Amino acid sequence: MKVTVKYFAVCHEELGREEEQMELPEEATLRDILDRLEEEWPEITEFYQVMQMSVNWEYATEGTQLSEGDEVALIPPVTGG
Amino acid sequence: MKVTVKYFAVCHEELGREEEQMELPEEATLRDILDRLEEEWPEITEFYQVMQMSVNWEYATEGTQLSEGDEVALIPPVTGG
Amino acid sequence: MFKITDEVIDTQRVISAVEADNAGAIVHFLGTVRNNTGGRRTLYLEYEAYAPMAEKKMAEIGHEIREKWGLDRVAMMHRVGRVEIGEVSVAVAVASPHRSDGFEACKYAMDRLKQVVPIWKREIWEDGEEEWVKPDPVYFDADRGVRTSDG
Amino acid sequence: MFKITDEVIDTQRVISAVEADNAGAIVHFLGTVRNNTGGRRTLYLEYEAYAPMAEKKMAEIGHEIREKWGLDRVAMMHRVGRVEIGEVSVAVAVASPHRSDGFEACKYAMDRLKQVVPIWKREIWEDGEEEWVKPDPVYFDADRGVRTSDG
Repeated sequence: MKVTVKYFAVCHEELGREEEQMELPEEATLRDILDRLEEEWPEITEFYQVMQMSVNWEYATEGTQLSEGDEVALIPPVTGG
Repeated sequence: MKVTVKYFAVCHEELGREEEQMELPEEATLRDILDRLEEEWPEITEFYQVMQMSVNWEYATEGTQLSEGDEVALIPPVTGG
Repeated sequence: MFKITDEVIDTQRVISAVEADNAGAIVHFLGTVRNNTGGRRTLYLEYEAYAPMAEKKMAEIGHEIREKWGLDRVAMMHRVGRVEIGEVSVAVAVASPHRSDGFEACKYAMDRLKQVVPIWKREIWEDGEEEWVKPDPVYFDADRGVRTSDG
Repeated sequence: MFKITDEVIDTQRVISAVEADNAGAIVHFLGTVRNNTGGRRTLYLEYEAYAPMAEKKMAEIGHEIREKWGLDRVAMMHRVGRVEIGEVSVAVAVASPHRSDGFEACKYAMDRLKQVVPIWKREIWEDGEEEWVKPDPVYFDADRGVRTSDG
């Protein structure tokens, strides 16, 4: 299945892109996306301790299963205001 | 000595005037003004329990001595906002 | 800026009075005229003030805020005369480097205004009656600090 | 109204969005860009947002306020892009029949915004350096309610 993954702020900077399409196996979870990204950004798991992820504009946990067409985002600690 | 006495809100209404000049003996206090007003408004002492008075834009107690030219006011419970 | 006015309050002007390049937060309070009190329909309100003393007392509230929170950018403007439903009767703005001080100080300014600033509100009801509004309980609860020894 | 915008925030529009004839109080918060952080001079800020999620999260804060205080007139607007010193980065307005609820709810809206709304601030210093701003402690203190079981 295909999902869109979006990168903001420091994630965007680290990865050098704002978003991408990712092809994942059926029943893939958010953890699979982190694993995939770890290859090019080894510190991501450590960084994930303070970061969050979202699926379709809602915060979600690492084990959340994905579906075709989902919009995922990596969300560094927010600093609005 | 002469002082100006100002009446606001319900005091203005009860007494039918906004202000007046009052001729008072030397060493007169705010209490003397209340006594003077009691003749035409007998409930004023009772009303004074919730009311305040001011001399020259500052809250003052009944025993405050007055001076020539002072501006006195009767201040009913405030309700701004 | 601590001002009594008989004109429509320009809320942007109250904000501008406290803006500063080193403030990160502005807390801005507007009191507006409600169309009812306890369910009874209001037609409009009339405010009366002892203007010079009211402006002096508002400035003193500004000094109190400077002492308590170290904030010196405070503005208060109160309208007098006839004020229609939905219009602004009072506007307060406080600028501060951090927002929680700003919220506390702005709330304090309004609480103190209702205790010590000589302004009175007259309610004109839709049924044709009118009356001076009863004071807010905060007026009696608070230490007004002027009457206890002699009053 | 819960909105991310790349234009100058019209603060009057945020107030107008919550005005109602039965509200007696409007508490209005403005976050403005400071000319320094901890004494170091700032040139300007850049804000980035995950706009659709940010608007959804702000609307959820509105729902929380309705549940906690019964207030349903809340507006939040946050700017993105380059924001100059002194300009407004965020505006919140809450209308309420009584002022103390309004102060609490408006403060709550800002606290929650800093916890859950996906917006990021980049500081561009006068000395030419720039960096993503570190999160507010409130972000870590609060129960964010989403990561503890699995995060």
